[in-house]
Amino acid sequence: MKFGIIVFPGSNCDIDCYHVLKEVLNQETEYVWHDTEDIEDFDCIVLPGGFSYGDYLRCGAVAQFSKVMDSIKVHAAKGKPVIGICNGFQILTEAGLLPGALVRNANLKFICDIAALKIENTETPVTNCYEAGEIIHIPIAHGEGNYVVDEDTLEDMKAHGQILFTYVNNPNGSIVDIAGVCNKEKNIIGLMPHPERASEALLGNTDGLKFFQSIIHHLEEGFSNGK
Amino acid sequence: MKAKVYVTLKKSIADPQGTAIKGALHKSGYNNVEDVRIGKLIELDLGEITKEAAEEQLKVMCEKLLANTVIESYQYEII
Amino acid sequence: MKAKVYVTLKKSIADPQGTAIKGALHKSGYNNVEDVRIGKLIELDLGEITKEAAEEQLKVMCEKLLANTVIESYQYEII
Amino acid sequence: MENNYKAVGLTQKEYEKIVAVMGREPNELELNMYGVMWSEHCSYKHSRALFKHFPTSGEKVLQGPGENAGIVDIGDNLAVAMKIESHNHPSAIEPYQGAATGVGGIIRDIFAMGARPVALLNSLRFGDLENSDRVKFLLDGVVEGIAGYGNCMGIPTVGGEVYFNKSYNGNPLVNAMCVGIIEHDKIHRGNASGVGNSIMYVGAPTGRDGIGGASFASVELTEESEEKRSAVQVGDPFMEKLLLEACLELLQIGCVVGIQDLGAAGLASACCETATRGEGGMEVDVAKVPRRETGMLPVEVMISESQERMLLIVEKGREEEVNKVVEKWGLHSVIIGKVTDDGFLRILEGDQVVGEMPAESLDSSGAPKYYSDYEKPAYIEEVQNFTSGDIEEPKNYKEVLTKLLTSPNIASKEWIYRQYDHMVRTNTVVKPGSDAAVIRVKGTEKGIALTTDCNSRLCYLDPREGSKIAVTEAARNIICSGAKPLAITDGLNFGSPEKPDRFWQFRECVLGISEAARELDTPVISGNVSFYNETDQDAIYPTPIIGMVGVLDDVEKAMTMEFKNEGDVIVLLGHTKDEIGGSEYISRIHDLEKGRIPAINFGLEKKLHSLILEANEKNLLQSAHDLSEGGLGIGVAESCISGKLGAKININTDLRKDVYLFSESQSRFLITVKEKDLKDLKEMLQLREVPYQRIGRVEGQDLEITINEASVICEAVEELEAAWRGALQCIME
Ligand SMILES: Nc1ncnc2c1ncn2[C@@H]1O[C@H](COP(=O)(O)OP(=O)(O)O)[C@@H](O)[C@H]1O
Ligand SMILES: [Mg+2]
Repeated sequence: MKFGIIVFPGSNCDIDCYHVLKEVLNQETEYVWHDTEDIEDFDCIVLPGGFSYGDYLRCGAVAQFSKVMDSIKVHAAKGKPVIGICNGFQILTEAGLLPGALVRNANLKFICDIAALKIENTETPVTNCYEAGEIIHIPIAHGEGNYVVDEDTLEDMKAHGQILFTYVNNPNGSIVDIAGVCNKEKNIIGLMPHPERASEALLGNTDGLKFFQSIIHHLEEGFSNGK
Repeated sequence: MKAKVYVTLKKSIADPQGTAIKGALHKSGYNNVEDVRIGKLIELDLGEITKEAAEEQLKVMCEKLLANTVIESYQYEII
Repeated sequence: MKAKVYVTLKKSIADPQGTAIKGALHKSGYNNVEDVRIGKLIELDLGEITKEAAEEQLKVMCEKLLANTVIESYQYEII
Repeated sequence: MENNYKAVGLTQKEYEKIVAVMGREPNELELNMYGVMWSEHCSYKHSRALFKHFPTSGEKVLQGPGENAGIVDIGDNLAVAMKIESHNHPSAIEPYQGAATGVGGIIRDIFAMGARPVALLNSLRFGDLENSDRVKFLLDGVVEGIAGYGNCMGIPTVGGEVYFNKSYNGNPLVNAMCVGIIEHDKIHRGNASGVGNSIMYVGAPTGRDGIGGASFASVELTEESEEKRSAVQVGDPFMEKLLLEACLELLQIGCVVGIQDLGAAGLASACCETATRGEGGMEVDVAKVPRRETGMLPVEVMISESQERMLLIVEKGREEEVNKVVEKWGLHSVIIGKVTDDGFLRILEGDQVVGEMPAESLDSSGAPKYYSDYEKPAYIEEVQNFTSGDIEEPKNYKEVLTKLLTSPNIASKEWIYRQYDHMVRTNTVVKPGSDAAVIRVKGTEKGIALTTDCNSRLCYLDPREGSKIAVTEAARNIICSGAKPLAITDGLNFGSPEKPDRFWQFRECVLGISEAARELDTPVISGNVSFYNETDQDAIYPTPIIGMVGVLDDVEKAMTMEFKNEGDVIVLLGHTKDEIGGSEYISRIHDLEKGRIPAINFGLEKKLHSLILEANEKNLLQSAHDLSEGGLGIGVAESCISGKLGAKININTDLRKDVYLFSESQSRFLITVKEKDLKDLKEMLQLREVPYQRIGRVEGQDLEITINEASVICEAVEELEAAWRGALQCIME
């Protein structure tokens, strides 16, 4: 399995994702500079958190034009997983790869805390190791994590099981407490919480580990099925 | 050619910042204020191009970058 | 009475956001763009008051709350 | 010309000194450069003479004061770079940008040494929060500014402190501290060495930022220029992030011989400092300096304080390598000059020399040094006239406890640190909310502990003893996390050094810090001085902020203050005495800021430190918390609240109940231990002759305090928590 972590100017959770995948889970992992075109090699692409291009204008607005984004679209079209965490999620919505948008937290403040999340759908590349309805605790750190989407799309998302994580105590005003979603095909995933920050006992909590283990499991399954 | 672009949140999207400012204005005694919405004003200097070219560029810039049309509307003005 | 308030950074104040957007536009091929500055557009519904009252209120609101006059300038328009 | 010296903030004597070193009258550019370089901020002319008292060296010190940051060894070829810096005046004018650019500046100091910044802290002081909208506005803006910058940089803000006192009504304090990690052999310094090497400029273009105010001679400036100058600098954390990554990458490839950030006094300061630390001279061409604005004068370019800029001294012939790395990060670098050895800082505009000064004469070695007069202020005697008998014992202790818990000085600071990303980089082992923060050092088993401390009320009542307390409190916080204190960076915030009573406070504090730092073996390796924090009416309380770092050899052994398990035994180490002078208790409850402050006994203090570290080493401790503001009463409540557990406390004492509960006697720790470990611990305590008292047990969901058989407080921890946690937010929203 080979993971590629995209580095945009201003990414800063790239090293955190790398650490978990490479050091904690022993996966083959590489950083991918934002102007890279060839990402054929990678089984899974991670768009990490941070402040790509300073998050100026809107979070993720400028990063969507990076060269690598075109390749990511191709990668995704093949059904390979693309995971956007925090700023990565914002980039995916800006790029139109995921529905909805992320706007300022309802309290207008940046929030760094640990959020309780409910697993809403276990049949996805990032949740298959969790139990349905399981409550996990994952750090959040964002100023614009308030998910908005129009009613029709929301209904459609519900119908297709596209809501993956919801907040138990909504911190930011997200519609129907949404913390993470996916596309209809379930291979493009975006979430505001940071599972990479909850993957080592030393940091107080390992609830995020199953997120990454799910991906590995999913990829291995896929390969053993000859896909 | 210079231009101004106005980006505003769509009506259906809540504007917590606007609401907060409305609250602050009420607290300062402006109880008449019924609504406040916060948008962006983007001033561009497009250099030496024709009005038509400017018009064309602005439309694409707005659609692709300056506004997120999922949540925002835009207007522009060439000056 | 409705009003629009335009808040912009003073000329002498650096606008990192504008500079970054200019960079993005250049990268997208709009090399003609010479300058981008980002400001705020604040739309207010002032309720049923006279134009004079609105005028008066806006001035104070801008000075005290809507603009940070240490680094920003403002303009308003009653519509 | 000679009349202009006043306009740049120089005295006639200073002007004469300039004429003497130059052998002629300075031109306008030169005069302005002397003006900013000899300002208090850059030259430390009033404080430098006292710094000789600080212990600054030691076995572990790799870099003492004098560079961009101090560096202390943590073993395994690794070291910690640290520095604190104030941004008080800018934050008073524009809190968001003032605080943000303060953070930006201190981060540059750290990576200018070649260190990777890994943590930020901030120490804040504001006026009377509960009664002033202006103070709320300042707090709100400052916190948002710190968050805005630090979060975007991806450097966790893991700790700090904030206090409110009316002495800061007109002068808020914003001190930011940054800590970096570096390998011993990768340390870089701001040296312009190697004659002929290139001076390169990287980062944001130069505008007229931060030029203005009294230190600028306006006489011969054009009106346009005048109007465009702005005292407010705007931070661009994105640019700084790129600059950080580009610089650290550049330092790896080895073509950079010296690196210096552009901070106060901009190019003027960076050029002359690197020149004097290197070959002695430098030539720069202002025409080559990238600009944001048109029509800038050479002098404006030289002293501009635009943010996010760095100066590199690059091996001749390797400039292209620099360009390549810098461009990868979307930045540009340009050659603006070269290293010389003639001892002059020469400013060119194209091929015309527009200024030429002996470099040494500009920087702090050449700047004047003053031995200011000092005099003990009259208030000192007066405020010490207080005994605990002067106040009445309260009737309702529950009320007192609640009122203390909701004091903005004691209440939870969560409203603040929730806005700071304190977890990014996945190293934060102990998050804000305990005594000291702990971050791990990836690739090793080590951790480093970080804190800032200063009780300025105590420093006001007795600057010498108060500043000793600041140092020991910092050390106690480090100890409570299980780490060994290593070194200090100090942020000295005072009123005008030209007033003998203020200067007395300053001097006393420097002496107090020096003594404590020597006693605790924590040398002062960097710091910052901010004077003139005063308005017409009043000066701030003397505020010598102590930033301290400590090391844990095994980060798994990091300790926190919260009670952990039902049934654990609570032990109080140290002596509790009638020492409520200067306490939060008499301030908050009795509205008095007076009294003799608690005394400190370094012998006992050191005994306690080594005992706690050893007991923790042997895994005997479940929690440790130092007692500071609010004394035992608040200390126990905090440990209950953070552990979500109750406690039964039972005390016998000759002291009055309120005195016992809220005395701020020094050298005390609250620890918990498992019943089964108690015997081992007692043995250690007795062997080392450490005073201790078993005061109770972790139990239930209520905090129950009984003194001399009488119940004093019995309250659900949940209630206490609600009061404590909600107080700041409630005031702010
Ligand atoms: N301005 C701040 N920024 C970040 N953390 C803060 C700030 N103020 C306080 N804290 C955190 O809140 C906790 C309590 O602070 P404080 O009461 O000053 O601790 P102590 O009395 O042990 O020095 C600490 O963990 C501290 O780091
Ligand atoms: Mg403490």
